Amino acid sequence: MTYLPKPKLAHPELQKNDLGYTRRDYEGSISTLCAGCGHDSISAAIIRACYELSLPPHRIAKLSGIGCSSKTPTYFLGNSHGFNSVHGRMPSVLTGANLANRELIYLGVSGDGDSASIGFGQFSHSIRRGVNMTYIVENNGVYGLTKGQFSATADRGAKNKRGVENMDEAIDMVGIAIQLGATYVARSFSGDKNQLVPLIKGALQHNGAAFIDTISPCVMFNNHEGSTKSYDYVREHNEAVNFMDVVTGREEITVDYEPGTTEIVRQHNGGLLKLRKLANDYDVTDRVAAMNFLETRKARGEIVTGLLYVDPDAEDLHGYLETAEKPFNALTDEELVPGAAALAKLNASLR
Amino acid sequence: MTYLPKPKLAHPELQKNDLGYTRRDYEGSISTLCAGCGHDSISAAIIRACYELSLPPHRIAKLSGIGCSSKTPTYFLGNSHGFNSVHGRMPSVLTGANLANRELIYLGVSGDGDSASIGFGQFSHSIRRGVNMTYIVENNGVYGLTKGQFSATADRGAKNKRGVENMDEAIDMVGIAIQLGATYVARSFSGDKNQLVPLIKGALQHNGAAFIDTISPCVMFNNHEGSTKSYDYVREHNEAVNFMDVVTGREEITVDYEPGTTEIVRQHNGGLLKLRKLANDYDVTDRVAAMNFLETRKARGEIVTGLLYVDPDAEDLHGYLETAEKPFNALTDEELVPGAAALAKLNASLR
Amino acid sequence: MSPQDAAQPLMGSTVPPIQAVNDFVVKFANVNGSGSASANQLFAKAILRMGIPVTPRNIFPSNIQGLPTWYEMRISDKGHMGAREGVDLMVAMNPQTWDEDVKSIRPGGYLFYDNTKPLPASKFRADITVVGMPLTSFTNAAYAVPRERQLFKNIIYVGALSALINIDPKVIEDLLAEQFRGRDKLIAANHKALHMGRDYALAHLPCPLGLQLAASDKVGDRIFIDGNAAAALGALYGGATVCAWYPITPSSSLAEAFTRYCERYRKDKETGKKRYAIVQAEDELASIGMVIGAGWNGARAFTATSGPGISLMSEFIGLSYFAEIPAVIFDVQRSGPSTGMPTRTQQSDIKICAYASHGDTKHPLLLPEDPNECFQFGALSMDLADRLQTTVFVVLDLEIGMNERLTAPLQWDDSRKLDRGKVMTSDELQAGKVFGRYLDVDGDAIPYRTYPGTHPTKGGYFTRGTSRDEFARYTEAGDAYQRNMERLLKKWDTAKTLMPKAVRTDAAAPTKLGVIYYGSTSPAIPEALELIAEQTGASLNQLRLRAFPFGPEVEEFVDAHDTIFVVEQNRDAQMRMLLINELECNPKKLVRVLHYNGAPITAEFIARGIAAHINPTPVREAAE
Amino acid sequence: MSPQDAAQPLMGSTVPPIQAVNDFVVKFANVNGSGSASANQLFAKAILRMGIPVTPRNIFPSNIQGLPTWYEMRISDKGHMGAREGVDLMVAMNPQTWDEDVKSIRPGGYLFYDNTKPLPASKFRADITVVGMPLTSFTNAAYAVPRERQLFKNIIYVGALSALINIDPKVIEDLLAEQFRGRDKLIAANHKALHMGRDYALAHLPCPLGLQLAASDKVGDRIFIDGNAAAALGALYGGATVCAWYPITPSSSLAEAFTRYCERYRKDKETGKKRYAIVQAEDELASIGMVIGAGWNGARAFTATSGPGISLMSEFIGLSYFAEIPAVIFDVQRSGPSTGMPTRTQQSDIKICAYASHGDTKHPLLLPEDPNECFQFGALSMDLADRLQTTVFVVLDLEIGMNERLTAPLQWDDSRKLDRGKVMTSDELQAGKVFGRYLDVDGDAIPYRTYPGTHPTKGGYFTRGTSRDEFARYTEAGDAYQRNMERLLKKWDTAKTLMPKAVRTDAAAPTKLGVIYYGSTSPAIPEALELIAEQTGASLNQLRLRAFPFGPEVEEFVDAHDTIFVVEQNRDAQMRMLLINELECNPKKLVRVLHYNGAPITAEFIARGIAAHINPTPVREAAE
Ligand SMILES: Cc1ncc(C[n+]2csc(CCOP(=O)(O)OP(=O)(O)O)c2C)c(N)n1
Ligand SMILES: Cc1ncc(C[n+]2csc(CCOP(=O)(O)OP(=O)(O)O)c2C)c(N)n1
Ligand code: SF4
Ligand code: SF4
Ligand SMILES: [Mg+2]
Ligand SMILES: [Mg+2]
Repeated sequence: MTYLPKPKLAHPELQKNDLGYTRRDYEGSISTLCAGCGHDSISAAIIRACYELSLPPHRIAKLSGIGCSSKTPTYFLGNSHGFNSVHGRMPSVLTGANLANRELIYLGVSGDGDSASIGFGQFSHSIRRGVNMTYIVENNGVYGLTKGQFSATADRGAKNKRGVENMDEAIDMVGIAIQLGATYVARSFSGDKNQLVPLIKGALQHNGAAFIDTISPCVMFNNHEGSTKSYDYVREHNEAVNFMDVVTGREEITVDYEPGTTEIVRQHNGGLLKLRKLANDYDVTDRVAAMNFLETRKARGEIVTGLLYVDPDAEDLHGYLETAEKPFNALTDEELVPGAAALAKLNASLR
Repeated sequence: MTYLPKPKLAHPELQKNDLGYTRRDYEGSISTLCAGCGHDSISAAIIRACYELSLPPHRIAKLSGIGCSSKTPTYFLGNSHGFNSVHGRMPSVLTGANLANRELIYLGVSGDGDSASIGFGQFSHSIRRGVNMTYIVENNGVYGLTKGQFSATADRGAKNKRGVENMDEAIDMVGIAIQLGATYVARSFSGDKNQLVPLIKGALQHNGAAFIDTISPCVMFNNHEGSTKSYDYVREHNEAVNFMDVVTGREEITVDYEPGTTEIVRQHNGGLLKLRKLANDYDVTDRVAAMNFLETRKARGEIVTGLLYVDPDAEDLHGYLETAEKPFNALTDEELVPGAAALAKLNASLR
Repeated sequence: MSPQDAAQPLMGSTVPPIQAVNDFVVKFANVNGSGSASANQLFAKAILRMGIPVTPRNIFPSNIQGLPTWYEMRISDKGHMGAREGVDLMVAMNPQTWDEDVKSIRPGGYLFYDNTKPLPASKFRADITVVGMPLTSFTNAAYAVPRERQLFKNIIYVGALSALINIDPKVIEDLLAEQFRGRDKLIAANHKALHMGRDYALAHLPCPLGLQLAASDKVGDRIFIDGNAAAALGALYGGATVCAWYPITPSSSLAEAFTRYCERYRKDKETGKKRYAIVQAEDELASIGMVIGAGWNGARAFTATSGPGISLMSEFIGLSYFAEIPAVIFDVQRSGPSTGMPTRTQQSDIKICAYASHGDTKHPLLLPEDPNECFQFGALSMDLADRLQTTVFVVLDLEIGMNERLTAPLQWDDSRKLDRGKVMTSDELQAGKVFGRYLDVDGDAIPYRTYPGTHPTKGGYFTRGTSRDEFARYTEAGDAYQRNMERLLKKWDTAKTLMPKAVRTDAAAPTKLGVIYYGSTSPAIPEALELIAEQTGASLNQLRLRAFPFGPEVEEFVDAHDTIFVVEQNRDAQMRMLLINELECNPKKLVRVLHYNGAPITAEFIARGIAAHINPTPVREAAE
Repeated sequence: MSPQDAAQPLMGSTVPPIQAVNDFVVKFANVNGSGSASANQLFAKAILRMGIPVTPRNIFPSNIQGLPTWYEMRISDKGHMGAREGVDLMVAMNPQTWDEDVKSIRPGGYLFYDNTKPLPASKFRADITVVGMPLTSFTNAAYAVPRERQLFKNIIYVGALSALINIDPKVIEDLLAEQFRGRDKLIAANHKALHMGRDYALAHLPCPLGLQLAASDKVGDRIFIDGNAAAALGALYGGATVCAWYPITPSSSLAEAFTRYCERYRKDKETGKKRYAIVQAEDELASIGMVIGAGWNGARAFTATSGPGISLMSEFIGLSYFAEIPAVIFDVQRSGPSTGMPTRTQQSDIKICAYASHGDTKHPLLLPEDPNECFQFGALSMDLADRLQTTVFVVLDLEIGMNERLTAPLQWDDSRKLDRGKVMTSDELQAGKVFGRYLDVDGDAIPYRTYPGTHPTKGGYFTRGTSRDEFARYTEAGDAYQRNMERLLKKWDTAKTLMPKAVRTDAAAPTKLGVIYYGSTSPAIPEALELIAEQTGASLNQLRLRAFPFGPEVEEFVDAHDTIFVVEQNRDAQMRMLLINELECNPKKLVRVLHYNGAPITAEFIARGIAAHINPTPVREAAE
């Protein structure tokens, strides 16, 4: 049962990105998830986003908890360091990793059980701290890996495969993320790659805590009638507020959009988010309004997707802590150790 | 350092409530908190609320975590069973206790460190489940017992005693409670007993998850200039949306209030909440509107207090689970054990 | 379709084919999620119905679909239920694992496979008998719908095998009829598929093989149930009303079985209301917290979990120990450390269960050997937790918990009363009985408790994880703290008198050699001792531990022997450590026999380990 | 005001008053939050400045204001630094604890108290010398502002005591001037209060008492620092850059000291930016998670916590063990189990630190005896964690961590290089060096790792808590799993060669008696051995453990002695258990001497325990 590395056939005709990497260079081992699992589509979207952004694969660190979703980092970015940690605790591990080397790009992948049930505390606190990361929850409303129990994002009244209803109030991860100060918040659907890929790209470019709730149906345990996380249900209730395009710094923006329908947001690092508005008057930079919009639509049974909130000038944890630019893991002994003389002085002050 | 039981002097002149108890019967041991600590005022408010509602003291179970706030159950309701559990885990212990005997009244007392930092997960999930309880957070923005570190409710930019600023986004417990489905949500101030006592009474009568965020200054570590949880700061920024009176079932309501200024809410168990509106058009039963109001006012720097949201027809966990009326801890062997005959049948089906 | 179509003809073996009746191992290699599980189970049940003991083991991956899974069946008229090394008949349905599957066949054994697609000769072995059947093409020819093809293919191979090793088809027919009771069309379709396979085999394959089944009477009145289900039933009979759990392999099916049995047995007949509450908590910290809250409030409560859950529960377990609150934890062990091998078995949580939490703590363990004892100990644990007012562990493992086993029928004595321990009632309080929550009034170091809400003015007390005096009043006085800690040690002595005794079985002749074992190692022991006797002539006295702390019988056994082999399924000899710690015996006489690769321990392994020590020829070391 | 105003006159003792120079115990009984702490500390420092060794201990409640607190000072020219039983001079400032305070005075001892309010004669003892001073009325007469009254009252009693036991007032003046440097008014005011108290005493009290101080030279170049601060400095010198912590007594001051020292020593001189990150996590699960994340990514990281935190970290500690990720945990132990006595000392986390987590796990421990070793081991722990790629514990306790101690000056060798363990570089990868994350290439069972982001195409690997092969590829193959577990055992053997050796001190004459101890028990041992020699004539060889796993010197020591006393501050003889488990020695020869009431162990206690065993007259048992 050793994972099979994906056969790396020489495809001389494969397109290369700005860094000279092909799509293959962003792939991982062959997935061992169920055929049709939403999570595999998200892996594909991550691969595409990283490829299109021309990120050097080895400069991305991918971290996860435990669950089918948390297994996926094995299936993309095979040259990146990965860390499949313990259940629900990816956020703290990612935070620590981020502190050790601020130069890498941190991608956290988790499940709804992993992040909303056991990991709700860590999810929440990592968001509050503004850890610079892209945090993707692959949200299927159930625990896939342990065979289909409800997770904390299952809607009240949703039915499991045996017809039993969930009675607990659902946690809306997007609502919580906005409340707790995430500075880039989106929701998407694993079945809509066109929406998802740019959202991931925007998140990867964001400086601060970027969160993407991705509804990702579990074909094995939560794709039936009565589920509110099935492909059919999500397609029916999906209401996108905007459609986004990510324009990297190099490209020029030619503003030829009709005013009022398109919004351009320039993020801290220079990346541009080009937003085609689908819902009128939705202002992605207005936190309070976004929350109210989401709650109102949720009450109507709509699943609002798209880029929901962004603070383009966000600060991140390193900014708050005022840490030096040089990665901690590269500091020399001289930079770390105050030395014998300092100690002698200190001794003197302790007498 | 054994706690001193409060001297129970015979005060024949002490007033008795409907059950024949005096205020003294609701008191506990002498407090060992700092003189002036907000938590002591909350204990006093709990004592008054229980006395005024004529609750039999021994039918209340009081539970807490660890912290100065969590110590307070020793200082009220001396005849009640109490449980000072472990840090941040009161909600689960209370949930289990509640399942074992649905007939008692469950009062959970916690701190902001206990419930918003280490216990944020348990706080959130107990709310989601609709556990029938009164959950009071004695919110001082710091860890009192460990000497003044910031807790997760400390506001971004608030300063500690040494002038160091908090950089993490604050958790607004009220906002979270409403989002997660609490069915009675209030905020109050330990310095305002007139507001607090009726809010506790309403919560004790509520059938479902009732949450009260009570700002409770720590005179030792968080009552200085620069703190946003000091007596002065809270007094200045306090904006009450309503003033409540609790009318027990026995009293008759004579509706002689001006329409539009007073609202009467009848809770499930017959208790009446009489609300004098201070903010125009604030509808305490409209969840989405309440959230929007709170967020809007928070953005303006106001601390909104009062009864913020109530669902008078709320269901509780026992309702969701469809449990029998009789407390589990009183079930007889006959009610519990299916017996030998059933087992013989079962054996037969397993061959 | 005729056998000539098969890509690979039948191949004879270069060594004499194994000849055995009612004593061999069949193993199915499948892909998980392919629906093979129920067909394989049907196969096992059919053999049982023929009166032949069979012990199946499910070996599955930590994923949901598409990875290798095996179903291994030990058939043994002698009643050997431990795992055995080597396979006699391999049903190789998974190309992914072909090589290792073929390798695992004993010389002279048999390989049954789908020869729809040709395989080069190098993929086979000369010393086995190969039986090819064009299963896929045969099934596809008969069924058009993909779903049917998948389902019936499994029944077809069951049919073929029934002919090859002589399973009574009537028995299978009956089982199918029971399974699909009321759905006659389905029954007929299944019967048809069964006979299609069977007829094909009879016509084209070398029926019967050297491996044969013959109706027997060795099953007796035993039932067939997995340990998790039996434990759940035990909890039910023990009066558990609150179950708070968090899903984790291999324990989830315990809570799920409890849910099923409660639905059946514990609803108020009149109102349909539940006399139980099952809460899927948000994590293990919450599930044990709920159990402790319920236990404090007088309900019997439990959780089921596995290693990672125990780690997370550690703080709460210490609270239960120190504040003396009843709780029951079913730990269904899997291979650690960390996430380890979540779908493999091991006995490696002994140490953490016995000593969980910081500070000075110890916890009682119950160690069932089979589903029957899972039931017994499941019920007993509830009494013990209330009696001892502490956390009691029932320590299973994946091997016992998730595999169906032949086990003695479950029994209940209707005159048995649930022992709720020392609870002071309202009447006793009213009558003026002195109540000190941590006061040892009976000399057994177990104090009385009251349920919250018992009496308006008496018996109320405050529970805390901090130090307090005999009347539950907070104190930081060192002497009060120490008195309490000493009482807890004394309570530990009381516990020794209440735990189930270890079971001793002596060899026919007196011997100074002994073997100590527990839990799922149990079925391999008798067979191992037979092998040892054969190989070395030595015989050993046996002691099966059923609980921790140990009773005096364990100390006696250790004292009475010169060399004692402690057989365990972990790396660090964890039970041996408890034996040495608690009994203060000389480590030198306790010899480790350790198996910990995640597979169930076998008689052969044990025998090798012990024999090498008794007769130190250059055999592999036990721990290797 | 004259002495006649005092409500209680001076009272002579019925037994001869104790006469002692530079060898007695003074204890202050105060109320916490009353500002007494700094006055008491001033008192201790003044004695030190006189060249007399003093060992203070803060005994404080688990609350913030209003409860009893004590400051006990052992003054010993001989250099005895362990706690001693009985008090020679009690400064009784807290009416709440009057009775127990008066009781704790040795016959012939002295009581200093505030006699502003009269107390009945029954509140005193005839066998002590009572010295009353109308402190409150005296202070109130001198100061009008309540805040000043509270502050200066403390300085006034320090002044009075300086006269009574002969502290050089100049020394106190200097200390006050240092403390309030630059605030001349405050200095003057303090000096005034000091002399007011002193003058009063000289005029009205029986100066000097039988307890006297005389300038000495026994302090030498030692420094005065608490273990937590020293450990934090050690972490700083060891190159720690990430500290993630959650407040808990008695460990908080370690993280707080690290914060202070980093501010001072670790900012980029030019930019003012921090070369460190300190995060107050939301709980212990998060703090250890962050440490592991940082360790994985190549930064040196640690957390500081106490027992409940270790319990909560158990799951993560198992991950660190199995996935081989460096981490350092400073466990400042307090009295368990559960919340226990959070402000009392104990050595009761040994078991959990050594074996934390489910499955087969073991973790290295460092066991400092004093602040100097806290510094050394704090730095060393960072090297060891990187070298061994696992969690290394530095196990302190409240006694060492939160009390200032005289200790050898901290030293650093500037030629020392931080040992970052086996890290494969980009160049090595580029040069084609084989990289297998879990491959034992050097025979010491320690594999190489790479930092994330090292090389574009080589050296990337996936870290997980599940089983995998030598190249970090996921596998559920039992043999790969077992190979890895065996390598971890072998790595444990490597660890034995890297840990600090135990320190052996032999008695003058050969003896078959030995004593083993560790950590904060250390200062009481020499004195205990003196007492034993006096009482029984016996002498013992000593072994001070400094680490787990044990090196061969520990085994040798155990082998070389017939009876070995294992002195510990816990109930269950936790270190003794590790000795037996790891060394496989016969438990019978290891005799428990256990102290666990939360107070620091005393030489008298140890001597009683050992003497009773050597010479079994009916003395109280050690464990009592
Ligand atoms: C501490 C702990 N508890 C329980 C488990 C068992 N477990 C593994 S995955 C999982 C749930 C995963 O659900 P989710 O995060 O939604 O991922 P999905 O499989 O649905 O993608 C659980 C409970 C575990 N591995 N560790
Ligand atoms: C597991 C654990 N970690 C840490 C502590 C230490 N601790 C005790 S109280 C407390 C914080 C309490 O803060 P809060 O809940 O806000 O209560 P307050 O004292 O402010 O009322 C902490 C961290 C503990 N007791 N247990
Ligand atoms: S069980 Fe569900 S979540 Fe897991 S791999 Fe299968 S479809 Fe995906
Ligand atoms: S420290 Fe703060 S919270 Fe604690 S008792 Fe004192 S004032 Fe109250
Ligand atoms: Mg999920
Ligand atoms: Mg607080």
